[in-house]
Amino acid sequence: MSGVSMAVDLGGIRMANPIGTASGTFGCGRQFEGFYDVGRLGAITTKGCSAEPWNGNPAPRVCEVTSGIMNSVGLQNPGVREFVAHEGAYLSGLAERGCAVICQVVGHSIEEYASALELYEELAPFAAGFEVNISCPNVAAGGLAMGSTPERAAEVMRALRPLTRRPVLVKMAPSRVPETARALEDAGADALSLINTIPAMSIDVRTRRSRLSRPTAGLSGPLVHPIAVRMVWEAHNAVGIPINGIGGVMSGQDAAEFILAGATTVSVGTANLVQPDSAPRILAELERWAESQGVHDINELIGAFEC
Amino acid sequence: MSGVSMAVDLGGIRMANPIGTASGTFGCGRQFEGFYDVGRLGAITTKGCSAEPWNGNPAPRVCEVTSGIMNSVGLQNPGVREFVAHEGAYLSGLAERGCAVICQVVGHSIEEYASALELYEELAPFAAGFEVNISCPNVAAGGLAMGSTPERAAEVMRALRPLTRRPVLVKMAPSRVPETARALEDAGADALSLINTIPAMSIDVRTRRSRLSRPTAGLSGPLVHPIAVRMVWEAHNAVGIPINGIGGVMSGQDAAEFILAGATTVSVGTANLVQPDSAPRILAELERWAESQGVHDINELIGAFEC
Amino acid sequence: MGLVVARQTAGLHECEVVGNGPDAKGIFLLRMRAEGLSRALAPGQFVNVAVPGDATQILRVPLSCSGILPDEGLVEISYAVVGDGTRRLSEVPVGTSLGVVGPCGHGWGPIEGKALLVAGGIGAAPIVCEARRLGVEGVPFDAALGAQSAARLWGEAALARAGAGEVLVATDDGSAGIAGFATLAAERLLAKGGYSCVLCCGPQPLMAAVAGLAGKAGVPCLVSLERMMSCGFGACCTCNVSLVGGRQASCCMDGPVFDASEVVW
Amino acid sequence: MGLVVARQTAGLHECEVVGNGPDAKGIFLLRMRAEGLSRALAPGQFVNVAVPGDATQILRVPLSCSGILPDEGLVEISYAVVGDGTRRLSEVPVGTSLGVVGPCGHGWGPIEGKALLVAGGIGAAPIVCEARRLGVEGVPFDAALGAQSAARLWGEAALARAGAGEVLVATDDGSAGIAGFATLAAERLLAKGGYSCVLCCGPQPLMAAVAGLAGKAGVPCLVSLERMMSCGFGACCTCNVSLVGGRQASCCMDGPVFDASEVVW
Ligand SMILES: Cc1cc2nc3c(=O)[nH]c(=O)nc-3n(C[C@H](O)[C@H](O)[C@H](O)COP(=O)(O)OP(=O)(O)OC[C@H]3O[C@@H](n4cnc5c(N)ncnc54)[C@H](O)[C@@H]3O)c2cc1C
Ligand SMILES: Cc1cc2nc3c(=O)[nH]c(=O)nc-3n(C[C@H](O)[C@H](O)[C@H](O)COP(=O)(O)OP(=O)(O)OC[C@H]3O[C@@H](n4cnc5c(N)ncnc54)[C@H](O)[C@@H]3O)c2cc1C
Ligand SMILES: Cc1cc2nc3c(=O)[nH]c(=O)nc-3n(C[C@H](O)[C@H](O)[C@H](O)COP(=O)(O)O)c2cc1C
Ligand SMILES: Cc1cc2nc3c(=O)[nH]c(=O)nc-3n(C[C@H](O)[C@H](O)[C@H](O)COP(=O)(O)O)c2cc1C
Ligand code: FES
Ligand code: FES
Repeated sequence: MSGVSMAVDLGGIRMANPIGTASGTFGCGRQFEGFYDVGRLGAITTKGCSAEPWNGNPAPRVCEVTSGIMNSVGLQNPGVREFVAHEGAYLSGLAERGCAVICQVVGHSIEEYASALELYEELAPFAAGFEVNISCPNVAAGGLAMGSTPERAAEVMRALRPLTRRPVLVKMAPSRVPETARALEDAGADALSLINTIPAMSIDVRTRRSRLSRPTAGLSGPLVHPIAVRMVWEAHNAVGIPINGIGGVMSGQDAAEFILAGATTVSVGTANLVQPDSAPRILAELERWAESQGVHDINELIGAFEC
Repeated sequence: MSGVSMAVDLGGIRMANPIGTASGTFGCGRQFEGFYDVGRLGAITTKGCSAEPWNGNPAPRVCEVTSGIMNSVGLQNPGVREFVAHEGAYLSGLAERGCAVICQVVGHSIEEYASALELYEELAPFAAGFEVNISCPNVAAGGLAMGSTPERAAEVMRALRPLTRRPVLVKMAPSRVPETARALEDAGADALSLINTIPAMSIDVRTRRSRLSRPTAGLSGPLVHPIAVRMVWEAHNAVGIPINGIGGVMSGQDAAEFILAGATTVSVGTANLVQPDSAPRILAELERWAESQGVHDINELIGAFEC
Repeated sequence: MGLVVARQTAGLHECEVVGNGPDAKGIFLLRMRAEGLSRALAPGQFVNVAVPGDATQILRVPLSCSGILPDEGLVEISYAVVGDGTRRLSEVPVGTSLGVVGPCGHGWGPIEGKALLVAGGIGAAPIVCEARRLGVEGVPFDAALGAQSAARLWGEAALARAGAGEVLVATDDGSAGIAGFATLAAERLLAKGGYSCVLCCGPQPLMAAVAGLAGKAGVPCLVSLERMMSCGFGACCTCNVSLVGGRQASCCMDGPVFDASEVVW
Repeated sequence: MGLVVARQTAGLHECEVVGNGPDAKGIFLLRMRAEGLSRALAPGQFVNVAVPGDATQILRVPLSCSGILPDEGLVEISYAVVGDGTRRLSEVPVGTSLGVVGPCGHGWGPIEGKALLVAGGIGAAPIVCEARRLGVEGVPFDAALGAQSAARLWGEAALARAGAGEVLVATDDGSAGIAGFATLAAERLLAKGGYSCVLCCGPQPLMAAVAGLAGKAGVPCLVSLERMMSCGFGACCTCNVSLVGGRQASCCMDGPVFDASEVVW
């Protein structure tokens, strides 16, 4: 038993510890029960779901680059209704086991986001809160991401704010962080998750074509970590709401960097795919680090980076 | 002897081949003569110089991260006058040997940029062109980078345009690429170099301090490559002026990706430091790739990415 | 015939390499001590292997089992060296402990009547594995086996030993068997008739062609598909297979074995 | 005394490891076959070594030479295992070919009169190298040598063999020699007088303290500084040393040996 209190509060979502999992890299959680007791995690974030099903992009959807991967899943999902029908029972049980369930919503327009959130609000009593992924292509703006400017990001948040009293997180794209963070705080976000994958490109120089089915795709894994830490620190300096740090967390030390930079919680993403038992190992390593820092409560370490 | 014509034109700078070296990673070139004949390269870009000497940041200035390095040199330089006094003779000789010499200018204000460029214009007949590094902290704007918005970037370029008739490149920061590229083209840039290092952060979780002398520093090396390729492609789609692709080039294949994505030339950076003979090897590999693609002229491959 | 095989939940296993060497030109046989896995795996299932040697490459390599030997606690994998991951795997010395995720996906499922097995190249791995089961269970089968050349041909002896009625070999260059693709061999055998199902694994064009032939012949066809994968156990949606009717399946969980008539080729 | 040593241009060398093993607690001795380098290196110069085993770590490890044996074509490096790079180096087997950049920087330069050598921990590596040259050239010297403990003490025998008049050892825990830092040993020797210069290498606080002592005693002092480095040959400005008067020097080209009175401590 560790002497450090690990419980944290992510904008109203109470978590037994700071370690969660990143949307899209953890199925609905069930897939990991063969590796460890998922109930030990602080939170899981479900894959992005829209009101209606999305097909996502054609194969191939993943390729390897130096110390990372690129994916172009394209937010394939069965829609909120079907997702809850299939996974609701498991997720309710998980919530009862003490792991906060955060449901992510996606949409191509403000209306689509709103429909998804309303469906969840109605169908998902197990959800401790919601995460709004603003990296979806905006159909009205010719495919530019919904969150590509601070203004547009805030617009989405403002429209969703009245639809639920549960905490709403916004999952930010890795660009224009301080301005966007401030705009989202003003628009009523309870917390910020960052970063989403970084747009990137990998070309097969023999065929002159993308190694994936689309020209660009999202970069994740250990290589994004130093960029993500900087962005979490920028967001922490820009806003007062809590931050969920995401990006390239492979070890407890990586998680500790996020916490020092100002994150209240940390989500593990790609690490789940390459080493399925990563999240509980990272939690144990984080706890040991907190102990070695001589604190009684992990909250004392949030933002404790010394410049 | 290769059958492929490798000569390219970077906005008026004629180069015998597309491979150059990135500012700050190649000294003034002289340091590499013990490894190979620097005259074989298409171009070198000298380290950023200001009108007056800059001290740069305190040590430590470099640390290692997964598949990359972070540096906070802080544009230490002896000033244009002293630099030319010491290295002018070598650089004149290098230019005569057929390698284009591109001199980079830095400044904390438009006035400082202008002074540096004017000094070079006067003192450096060997310069085939100039590169303006807009990633310097802007003293008037509280330390934000001079190129942090498209407007500010264009302002710098517009002020410098009348000061020289030689080609002027702008070295772009890795953010808001399409808008900034368009603004710079409109402001009269002859070509764009991208990307500069990506701001990042690495924390020693034992001491809770930055692993460098400043909280954030610039990320470079193989890990940035997929991000840089995407940005070069974005710039290529946004403007008509040529592009010099930079970021994580370790092999001829990496260079080929840039060329397919729309770069006319490619600069090798961090690879020079970790393996000093990288640039000529990369050139040879690029040439072999061009051959294998069955073209007669490398220019046929610029932007030949097929989506 | 059908795909309703009870799914084992994938787990993490540390498996000791007890053999790893060339078995045909460009094809290696890996043998691992894997007590638990060897009892859990079914033919057609695969494992996702962390290959050491290059920390910059973080994805695992998905590989079908070609041999399952629960009595000896061994699992066999036959793999072609095609890129960096499989090259590194080919250099792993005996005694190394490999981190393996599995069992992944579901297998071929129960087969009744007489089966036609069709394999191209290293696609023979899960086909040979299934042939051994059919042999043990006394299900009759023939096999069509293709390869680029005689040197690269893998699986012929194993299929015969497993009890194949007939093994018709085709090589692209004619250096063994008939000259042509495995499709040609499959076509000839199918023409004889009498098959209740076709099981096929190999390059995508081969599988698409065989699916077409089987469809025309009115014989149900199962194919074992390949996709670029990350997790291998249903967590990431990177391995999608488009099914007719617009549904997206995951290759790693809903496959890798699919009813060929449901796949959008 | 002075720093005007003609600079060799650094080159790339492939050096075969002919020995690599522990030499004291936490300290290893690496011996490399390096014909060209062994003829080019001077005491105080260093090499920048690419250590295999983890492709995610791209920087080389800068290491001074502790022994230069041009007749045998060998270069010796004594290194402390402090982090991942040096740990990986300690696992490199004999027969490995290492990519080495060197010679880097300039050495201690010509020494006249009687020298006092002061070393702490693995800082003894370039000091021992210099002691051997002084011995061969017949320049008299004493040495003050510090370490955490007797087990970690490295260089005492080599200094004596090289011809030191006196070697005064200090250990933090008193398990060998006098109890205390190397500074204490240096202070005692300096008090005897008669030195024309002090050469020092070790942790930065030791070097700063010894520089102070030498300054007070009016004896010129050379220090071999360490910095985080990338290239090692003057191309990147990541290894800066602040000099009095505001000038920035590069540790790898203008050093690693500096006149202590010019350094901002
Ligand atoms: C379910 C499944 C079972 C498989 N079973 C076997 C087997 O038993 N024996 C065998 O030799 N191979 C098998 N494969 C294919 C094997 O996974 C790939 O050959 C391997 O991943 C290539 O890795 P690499 O690093 O060597 O090559 P890379 O350099 O990554 O790629 C080389 C080539 O292989 C393709 N490739 C890479 N990864 C995959 C992948 N995950 N799926 C399909 N193609 C890929 C690439 O597109 C490229 O054309 C299987 C694949 C899947 C999905
Ligand atoms: C000119 C020069 C000569 C050197 N000669 C020797 C020698 O002969 N024997 C020897 O044992 N060591 C020597 N060092 C120090 C040696 O380079 C470092 O111990 C080594 O780089 C640590 O690498 P690592 O990956 O094992 O440790 P890391 O995990 O990278 O770091 C461990 C510790 O070493 C420090 N460190 C890392 N790199 C350097 C560096 N380049 N310079 C200084 N400190 C560093 C870190 O700050 C940290 O405190 C020398 C350094 C320089 C600059
Ligand atoms: C295969 C895959 C699918 C993803 N799907 C989603 C998603 O549905 N919604 C989302 O917000 N982020 C998604 N992400 C991004 C991750 O949640 C995370 O933000 C990103 O991968 C960075 O973290 P990492 O480096 O730890 O993976 C996905 C990432 C991967 C690798
Ligand atoms: C040590 C170091 C110093 C650098 N100094 C400069 C500089 O003076 N001016 C500049 O525009 N870029 C500078 N850069 C950035 C490089 O020119 C290049 O844009 C960047 O490193 C990305 O390329 P790479 O990944 O190939 O290194 C520096 C990079 C490094 C690593
Ligand atoms: S590979 Fe992750 S879902 Fe199939
Ligand atoms: S390490 Fe590059 S200049 Fe010294």
